[in-house]
Amino acid sequence: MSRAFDITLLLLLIACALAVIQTKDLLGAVVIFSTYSLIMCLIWQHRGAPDVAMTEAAVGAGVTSALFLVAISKTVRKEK
Amino acid sequence: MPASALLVGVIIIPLVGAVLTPVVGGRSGRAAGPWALAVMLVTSAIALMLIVHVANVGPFSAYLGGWEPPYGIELRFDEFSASTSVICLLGTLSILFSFKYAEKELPPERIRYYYTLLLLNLTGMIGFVVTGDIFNLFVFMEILSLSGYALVAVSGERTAEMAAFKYLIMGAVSSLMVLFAIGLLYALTGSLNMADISVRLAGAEKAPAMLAIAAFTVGFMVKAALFPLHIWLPDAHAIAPSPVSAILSGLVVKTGLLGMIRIYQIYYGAKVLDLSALNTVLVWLGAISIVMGAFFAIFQEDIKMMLAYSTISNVGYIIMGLGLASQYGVIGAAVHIFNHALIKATLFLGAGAIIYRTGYRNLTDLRGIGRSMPLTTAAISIGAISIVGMPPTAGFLCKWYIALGAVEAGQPLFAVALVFGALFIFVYYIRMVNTFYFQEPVHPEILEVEEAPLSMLFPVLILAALCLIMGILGRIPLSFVEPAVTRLLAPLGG
Amino acid sequence: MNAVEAILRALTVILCAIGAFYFFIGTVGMLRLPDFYSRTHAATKCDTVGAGSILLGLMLMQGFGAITLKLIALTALLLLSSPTAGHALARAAFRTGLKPWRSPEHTEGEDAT
Amino acid sequence: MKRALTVALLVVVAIPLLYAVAQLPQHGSPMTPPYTHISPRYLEKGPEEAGAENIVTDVILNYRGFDTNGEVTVIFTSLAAVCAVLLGSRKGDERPAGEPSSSAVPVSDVVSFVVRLLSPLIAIFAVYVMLFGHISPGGGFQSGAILAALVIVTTVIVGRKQAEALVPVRIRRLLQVAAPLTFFVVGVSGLFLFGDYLAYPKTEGQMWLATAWLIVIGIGIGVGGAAVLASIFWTMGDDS
Repeated sequence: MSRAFDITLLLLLIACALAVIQTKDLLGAVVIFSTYSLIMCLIWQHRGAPDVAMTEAAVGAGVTSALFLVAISKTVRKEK
Repeated sequence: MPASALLVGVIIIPLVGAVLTPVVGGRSGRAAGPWALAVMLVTSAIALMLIVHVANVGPFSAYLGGWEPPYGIELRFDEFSASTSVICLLGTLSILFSFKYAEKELPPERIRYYYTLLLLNLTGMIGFVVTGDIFNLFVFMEILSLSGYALVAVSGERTAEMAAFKYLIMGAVSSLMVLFAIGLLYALTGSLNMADISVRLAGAEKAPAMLAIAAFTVGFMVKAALFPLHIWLPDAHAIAPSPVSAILSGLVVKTGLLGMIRIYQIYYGAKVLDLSALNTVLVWLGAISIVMGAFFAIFQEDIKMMLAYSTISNVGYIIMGLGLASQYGVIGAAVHIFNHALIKATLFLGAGAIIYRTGYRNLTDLRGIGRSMPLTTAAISIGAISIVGMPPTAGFLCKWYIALGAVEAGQPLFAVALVFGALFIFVYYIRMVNTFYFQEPVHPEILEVEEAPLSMLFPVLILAALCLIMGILGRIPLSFVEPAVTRLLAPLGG
Repeated sequence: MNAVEAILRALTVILCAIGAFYFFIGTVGMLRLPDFYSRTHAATKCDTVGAGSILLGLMLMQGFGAITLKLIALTALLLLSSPTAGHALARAAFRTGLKPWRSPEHTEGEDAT
Repeated sequence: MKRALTVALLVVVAIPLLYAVAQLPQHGSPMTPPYTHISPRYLEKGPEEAGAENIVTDVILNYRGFDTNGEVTVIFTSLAAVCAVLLGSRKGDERPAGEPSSSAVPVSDVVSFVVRLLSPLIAIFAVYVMLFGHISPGGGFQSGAILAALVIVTTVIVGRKQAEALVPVRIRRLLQVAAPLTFFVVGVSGLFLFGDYLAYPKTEGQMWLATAWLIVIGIGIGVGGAAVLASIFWTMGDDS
């Protein structure tokens, strides 16, 4: 059961990574990227690393997304 | 002061100095430059004491937090770490050179952050060469790379930002490679201390160990700009501010090579793999780099672009010396790391002084500059002679040793490549010197230009003098690194 | 005592099933609904009703204790943050000029008038 | 064509990678070197000799404290990089036409109210994470990130001017260097008191002092990290 959960999460992770590359809309890519961080956070927690999970949630899903959004609002939204 | 405290101080003092620069610099940033200079002078003094110590008693360590390795982090100062002194010297001179540059070219808000980044970059390199812990190595590599990217872009021009972006992408990939390799080594040995890894790697699985050294090599070769991975270098080094170019070309590129030496220390010591295949690849790539870098440099109009290509060529020499894995070759390579730093800094700072005064970067525009800026051009000429490898200068002995190493390793073919490369280099430096002295100026105002300001002239002249002195006293560094190279190659039975 | 436990367990199962059902509906809505507003609406349902009832079910399973307190705090946070997020999204979309979707027949009718 | 080449290259790179990784010691097995070499010492002796119940904190702040010292410097470097690249006048700053600078949507009252309601709770949580890093999961980095997120949300709600007014520039500049400076102060006092940089007291009776120092470093990292991240956000959002 736990193994199946792990594998599902890892597959989701890969899917997210591919989706980030494929998305042309940068805003969408940022949203998917924060989803990636969230899944990563779950994996850390599940592997028994709550400290890292917490960092991932706060930095990966929180602060970096905000920074990306500012950067996008300063530049262009669509990838050329 | 015990040596271990000095060893910590040589990292911590510039680090805290860097961190405090924005606070000390004030709103105008005017105090930032002198502050950075003072910090680097103190650091240089410590570095000198360390070198005297290592020459007397041999390699020594400091344990951080009092935890003995492998539980804590170990700093280890050996003969290769003596490049700290070059880092401090070039750092001090580049900061001095930056005074006028920053005043003229940078928006006042950026000045104090410019010096912060310079100091952080130097700190990263010092930490990189003295640490004995492989993850600590990565941390310092991050500091020096991050600050390097920003320093390339600091002038705020569009081209500079593009060059920095290219550098950033390549650098991020290389950092990732190195991190991946560190992870592999940790999975194999359960340790992060270099000496400990070397012991424990002996019984490890071969395939992951091979993958780890491959990843290390690719990662460090991007940093060192070896032939197929050099594409970021010409833009980044040519467009960066001149003092930054001197540091990037003279030192940052060398950290990749020193990292390679560290990895060789681990692997040769463990004797887990036969590295001769990797060495062959490195020698060939080095030879291609030598010829290719020198060849492209001939066609460059932009003086700094030419110097940047010549860096690729010289990295080729060093890699070739390392890859030959013979006593002479490695000694020559290790000392060329040091000498090329001096020479390339002379050239970049000299070119920077000319660009500062005239505003021109192309050789055609700079015709006749030798008449109005005699001292600067004289220094550049000395640098040019050294880099070609003329006998009385710093470049000669190293290249001679590397060529000897090729013969010693039974591959005299590569000595031919080396001579061939030197010929190309000769062609373009002669072209440069010819432009400076013997051609009629395109722009008449070139003849009216004043000699470079003292804070720029002084570093350039000091470095040029060192190029000559190192040529005459060249045996000293050679015999200094010899015990370290002997220790490195001992497991090979050579 | 056994009967109480059994009832509680049954309630938990029912609540969790309701939650799962709402999540399912919400996901289907996300995929099938025609425009931004209706999809936001569907997604917000997942968070509030779906997650809310699952958390309620878990509380019943745990009984009184530190964990239940945490679950209550979690529910409160969820009930506050999720509608707010939905509101902010919809409002931003509306303010920047995204028109709500109309069914084709409806639009035709409008055109006729 | 290009796509096919990319895929082919990926496959060529992936095969040796997979082969080598398959040769690694079984991941997660208790017999592998990472579990048998250094970790047992950390796990067995950490709480008594390093001063924190949370082993992770022991490792990152005590055994390998110098790495963390380097890492906080990396964070500070990123701030210096952002400032060096973005501050000051930019020659030829061009924004593509037709791209609105920022949507002029005023902040909703509902959102504003909820954020105001929640922000004290977030602050309390961040402080809790900061102060109890030596017992429970968490510590300086995490609380710094949470605090920074709080500052960013507040900036969005009340506007940048008002948010920045809470922390005057002079103080902010000191806060930004708080993390490396704390390390420096603790490290140097360790050098003078116990003979090594970043050394903590190791004897039985003085463990409370080691714990106290871990907390001090945690506070330093938390405050410094939050200041750096918030400053990066403000610098990037600069409309000059």
